[in-house]
Amino acid sequence: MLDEIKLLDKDGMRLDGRKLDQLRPIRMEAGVLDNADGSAYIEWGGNKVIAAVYGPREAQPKYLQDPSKAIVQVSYNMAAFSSDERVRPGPNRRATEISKITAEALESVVLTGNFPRASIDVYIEVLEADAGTRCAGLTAASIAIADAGIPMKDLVAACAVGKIDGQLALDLGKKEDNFGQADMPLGFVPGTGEISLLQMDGHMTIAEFKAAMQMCMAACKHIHELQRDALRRRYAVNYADMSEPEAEQ
Amino acid sequence: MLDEIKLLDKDGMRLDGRKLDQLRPIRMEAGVLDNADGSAYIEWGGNKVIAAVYGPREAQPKYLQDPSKAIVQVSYNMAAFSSDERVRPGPNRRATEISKITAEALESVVLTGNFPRASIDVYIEVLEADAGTRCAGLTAASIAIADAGIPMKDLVAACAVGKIDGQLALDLGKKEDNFGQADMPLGFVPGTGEISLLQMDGHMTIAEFKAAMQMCMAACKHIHELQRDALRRRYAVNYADMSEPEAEQ
Amino acid sequence: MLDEIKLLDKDGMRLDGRKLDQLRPIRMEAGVLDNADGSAYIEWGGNKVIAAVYGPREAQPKYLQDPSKAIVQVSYNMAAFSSDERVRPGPNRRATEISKITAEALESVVLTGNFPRASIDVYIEVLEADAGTRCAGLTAASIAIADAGIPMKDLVAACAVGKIDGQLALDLGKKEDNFGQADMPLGFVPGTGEISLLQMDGHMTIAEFKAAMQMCMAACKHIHELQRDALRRRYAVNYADMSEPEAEQ
Amino acid sequence: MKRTIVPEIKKELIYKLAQRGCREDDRTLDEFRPISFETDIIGTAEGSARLKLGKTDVIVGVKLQPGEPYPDKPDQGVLMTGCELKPMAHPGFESGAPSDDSVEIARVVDRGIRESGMIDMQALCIEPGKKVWMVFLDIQVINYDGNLFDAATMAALAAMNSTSVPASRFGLGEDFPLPVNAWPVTTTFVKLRDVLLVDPTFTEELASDARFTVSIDDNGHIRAMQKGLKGALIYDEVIRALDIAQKLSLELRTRLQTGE
Amino acid sequence: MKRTIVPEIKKELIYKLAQRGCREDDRTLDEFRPISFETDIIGTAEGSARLKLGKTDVIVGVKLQPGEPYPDKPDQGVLMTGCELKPMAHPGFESGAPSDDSVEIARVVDRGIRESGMIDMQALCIEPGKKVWMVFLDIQVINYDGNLFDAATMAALAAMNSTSVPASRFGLGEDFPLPVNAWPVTTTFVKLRDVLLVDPTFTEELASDARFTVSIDDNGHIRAMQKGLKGALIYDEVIRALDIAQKLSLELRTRLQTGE
Amino acid sequence: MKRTIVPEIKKELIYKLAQRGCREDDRTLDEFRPISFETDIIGTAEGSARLKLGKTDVIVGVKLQPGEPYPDKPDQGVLMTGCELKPMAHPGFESGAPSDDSVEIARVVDRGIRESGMIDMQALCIEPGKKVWMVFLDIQVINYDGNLFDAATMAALAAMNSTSVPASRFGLGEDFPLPVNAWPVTTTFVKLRDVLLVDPTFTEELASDARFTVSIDDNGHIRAMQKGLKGALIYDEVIRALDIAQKLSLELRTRLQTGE
Repeated sequence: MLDEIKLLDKDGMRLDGRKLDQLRPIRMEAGVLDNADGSAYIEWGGNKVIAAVYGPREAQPKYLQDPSKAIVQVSYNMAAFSSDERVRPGPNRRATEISKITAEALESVVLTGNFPRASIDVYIEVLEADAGTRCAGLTAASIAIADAGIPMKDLVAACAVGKIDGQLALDLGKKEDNFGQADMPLGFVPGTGEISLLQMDGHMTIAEFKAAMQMCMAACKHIHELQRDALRRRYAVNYADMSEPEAEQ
Repeated sequence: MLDEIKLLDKDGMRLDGRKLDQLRPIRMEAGVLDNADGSAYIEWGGNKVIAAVYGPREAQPKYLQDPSKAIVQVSYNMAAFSSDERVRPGPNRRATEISKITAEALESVVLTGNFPRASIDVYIEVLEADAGTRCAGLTAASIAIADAGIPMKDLVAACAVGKIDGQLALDLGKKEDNFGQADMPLGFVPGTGEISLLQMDGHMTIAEFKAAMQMCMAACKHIHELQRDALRRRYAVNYADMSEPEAEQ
Repeated sequence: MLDEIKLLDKDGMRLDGRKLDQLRPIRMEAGVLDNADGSAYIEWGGNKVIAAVYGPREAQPKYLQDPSKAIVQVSYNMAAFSSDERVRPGPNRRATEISKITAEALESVVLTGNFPRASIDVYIEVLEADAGTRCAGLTAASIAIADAGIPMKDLVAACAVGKIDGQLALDLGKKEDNFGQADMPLGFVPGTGEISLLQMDGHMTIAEFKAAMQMCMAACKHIHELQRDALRRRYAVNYADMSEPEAEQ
Repeated sequence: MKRTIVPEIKKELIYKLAQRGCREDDRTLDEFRPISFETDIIGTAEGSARLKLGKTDVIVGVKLQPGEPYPDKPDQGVLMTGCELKPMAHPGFESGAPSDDSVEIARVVDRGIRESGMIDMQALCIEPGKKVWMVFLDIQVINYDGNLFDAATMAALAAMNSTSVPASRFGLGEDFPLPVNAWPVTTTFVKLRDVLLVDPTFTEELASDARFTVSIDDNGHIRAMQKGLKGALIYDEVIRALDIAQKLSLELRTRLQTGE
Repeated sequence: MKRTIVPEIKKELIYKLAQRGCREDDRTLDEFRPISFETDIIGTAEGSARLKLGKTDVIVGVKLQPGEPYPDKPDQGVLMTGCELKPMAHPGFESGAPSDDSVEIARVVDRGIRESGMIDMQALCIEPGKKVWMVFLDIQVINYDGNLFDAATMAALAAMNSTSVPASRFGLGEDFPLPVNAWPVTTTFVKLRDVLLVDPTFTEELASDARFTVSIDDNGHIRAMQKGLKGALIYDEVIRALDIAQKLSLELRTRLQTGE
Repeated sequence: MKRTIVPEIKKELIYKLAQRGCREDDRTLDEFRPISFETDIIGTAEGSARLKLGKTDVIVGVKLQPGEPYPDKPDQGVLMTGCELKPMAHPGFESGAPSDDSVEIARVVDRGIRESGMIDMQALCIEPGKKVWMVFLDIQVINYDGNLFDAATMAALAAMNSTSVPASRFGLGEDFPLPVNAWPVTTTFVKLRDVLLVDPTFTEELASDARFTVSIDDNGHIRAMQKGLKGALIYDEVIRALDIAQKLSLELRTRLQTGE
């Protein structure tokens, strides 16, 4: 990672005018697709991600079935047009890894024991990518699972923290990710204090790591609020939908 | 499509000396392969196509089985040496589409209800290609299914009509296809008046379309005669084969 | 094959100082892997090959099962770093052929009738290649099957004989293989006199072939001795392991 | 897609309704579902659109980059159309390689665009025989409720029309709008026994015997056709469909062009 | 291919016949089935042949185009041999990627041609280290009744011998015949317990323990060998087979060269 | 890999032992299994190592060849890390395309090396923007008994450190040692309910809820982390793990560097 590009101005402000501990604008919506059992859409800075959930349904092929609980399968995919360079359709190693760790992160909160032999299938489609898609995807998938009515201990909220020009900074943008010194995506479960996803690459001292975690866990708590809001709005809308006809009677 | 190349001479004759409503020479033969349940070979202008049918046999894998009727599966393939440029072995999008529409065209005439859970597997191999292979393939496949003794409402006969130098022309050759203004393959069932395959690309007015259809349906009736001749010859030969030894007794 | 490079000096000695009927140094070891049911490692000139055997175990998928006997499945693979040019991972036509003929060679000695519906799975990994890997692989696989305790008529020993500068020569090295006039790998079963693998390419008269076979069968007998030694050492070591604690009691 | 069974009684119901000129969602036989679309929704794409046709929901993105022309068309840009029917969009869609359904859709949409001369391909030549613009049109279905042919075509038109050729990014002069010459609109019919319906829902597709798609250009001429499914059509039905398509295409084109 | 079961009683019958020097189709043990072939049957190929060996029916097409040589053979053309055992040819053949059977056939045919120096590969060099002729030899089996090794090799020889190098099409001078120097003919045996048969039918192959193919050149020398199947041979059997192959190859070569 | 079932009673046993600070193989919770390794074992590789961590047995080979740099890093060599979990190594591993387990291992090993600046990638530039050294690091697991992350990383370090850049073979001057600047060592933990263990065996992995890998550089700083498996960690556990990893990494690095 190169340090030659200045990512902070003399007042410590970032390229896009954010403070070090400030998130990019985030907008979430639950229940955006008709066929899926649950779904969510998230816009997070320049990221646009949609998540759909089908299930619990019988796991196929049968050898995948676990007689004691449901499995969670995630397919993370970048749309062909989601990046400056066109993305060739089909799986690649990056997507395979993200799908795997996202599934593991979700499996830690879903009450899989309720659904033996079932599969909960999560599809994450990145429509536009601008650094942080795995966190956006996990955050949206979490909402989509709740939207599908699948019982969970709590929602997973995800966010990354990184290091730019030697300073810890929340929620890196694309340039910050390319030219910064570290990036650390975190999946956090505020209700239980659990870390369900954690990766890091770059360079951090232990002290920096501790500070980064505090910054990131606080941000996840905020994101968690946004997730709950999205579900509340979804529920409220449905409630309105249902009640109006009744009012007319 | 470019119009710069003249495809009609001043007398309205085509590059290969044909009139506008004239077919290329066609030769068909039924029962050309030993192992297949039915087979046919067709030479049509520069096209050489062989079709083989296996079935009705149990559809495999089982999830393909339809409890109410047989399925028809078609695999259309161009041999590596069938074109000026060597064709790379393996499926491609063009072959996938032709296989699909050919299967659908055949399924409209085969009495699939007679064979629940079965599959009728049709293999079309283009040995030499010279425009019009999908029509040649469908025409041959139709004979091969009949040769296999599989009951059908009627044979499908196929032919294309196109537009060259602004005129409707039957059964385009390779240059006419490349430099003409439209191509429209038709699969027609003379016995029922049904259209079982229809595609078009290029440019036609509605009036032209009507005229094109008349020209092409008439040609299909002729091709249908050739198909029946091929089956009659096949049957006659077998009959002769069987009867001669008897005569010797 | 080019003859321009001299492969024999004026005293009839080969590039690496060997005589025409001399093998490269060979070292074999049985039981080198912990998980596999049987395994063997062989160094043969510059070749380093490891073989592992799992089975007899239920053949999967089920349609592979033979109700009358076990099947032998071989997967021969060159490691990415086993050659001067990096080898791209994944199957290729050469590996497919070698896997097939090696499986057939082994199947001729294994008492497959003892294990209906089972599979004996052999994995041959070439870690370093220097001409003759298929013979090294078959020789090692043979030991590994014996190490797995699977009953065999006898061990298959394998070796190649070739022709360099017009002379028959045993066990060609890489340069000899590239610039010689023939190469003939042989899989031989000394106990029964059976030939279980035989290939040849290049040029040999019938008389040369006969001489080549004699030379090669003699070498295989020697290799067979080395195989038995490797198994004896393996057995002895285990025996020592077991007996020593007893001695202490 | 996976075999989906529609009970015979449901098929019968849809047919009985159609015989009387009615449909489950109260449309007439010749009526499209509500259409809404937005363009320029994907910042990383040179052009994009999201289009809803009833509950069918399609996103199309257009990417351009310089590349080599085909040897037989050295002075023309290259159009590559892809379609993915991902399991997100419908429980019947499966993961993995493109299905033959998705191949057919991509190829029919592609033909409609290509054969109508919608895009001025010669204006996409950078250096004859060496370098031309490659246009990647990718169709992403996010919710499927029938009639992808028309939904994908309309979304593709809207996306193409919003596309800017990124010349400056590649040091090839100033950006310019993708040269759109024509608006080839498709209309898709399904046939239930002897009745034709336009713009079928998923359930109507399952209940139908044959499908017929026609692409009509700005002059009311035919640019592409595709018959599908296991049943057959008769000549009169095709003529009737062309007639209806000519009328509907006018209306659809206007809506796409005016964005309403 | 899919496992095909031959009843033990059938195997026993074939063996019993063979012990007495007889076969189901009345051939002797050392006799090939009738061979017929035609060349120049595919207009789009630079060379082609269709050959029938009994009911085994094989088409071989040869295509040539300029390409890059292998780095270690900068002055030689490149031969690429492919074989497809398509489900058309036999109910046991499956769709999809080439099976290991088809790989083995392609490689054995290729070795026979390559190792015999049949084609003068140096005459296929256009510009050393840069451009040579790539020869694509594609074997298409359309009906399978055993002994593809020999049928495919003979069809390949006939096709190669009818091949014209399409130099003028690529602006590389005048077309010229593919330089054929030698006629390496293979003979394939199967072993049933202690009996050897040449040119096995499909049923004989299924009943057999081992297979042995040898390629013999114009001088009666060995150019390639391949042992196959799960049984073994003994030395004397190989010697006997070589002896028979030497005789038969003379006859087969003459038939191929004279076209009779 | 295939689903492997560990009986609940076995899991319970491992946990009960761990609660008391014990393990089945008599290690403490913070103790690695015996490590042994050899380098320069593969003559055809530019660098190689075989490393045993208990019964886990890994071979790493390094190949170099000139190639094109990435456009966004025109003056840097390229590192490509592959990992194959072949059925040879464990009955649960399957043939075919790399599993998601093997992809994760390759990517985590790659990140540890890449992010630590272990290799001086700029020293692997031959001609900026045109030609750089491509480093292919291939991990071959031959026996699997848990903790491939650490075993593969250590084997990779040993192999890289023994690597000679084959410049002379490609006419690019004299060979030189691969420039190794740092030794990023990973330590992997698994969590069983509330207990952390380092360097898990296969059985311990199966009994565990979560996995955590951290790469520590020569200065005791974090270079990469990866949480895995279906359970979660809490903050205090991560801090505790980092603490232990800092200590263990010192020891592991010394053993790798001194070869003891």
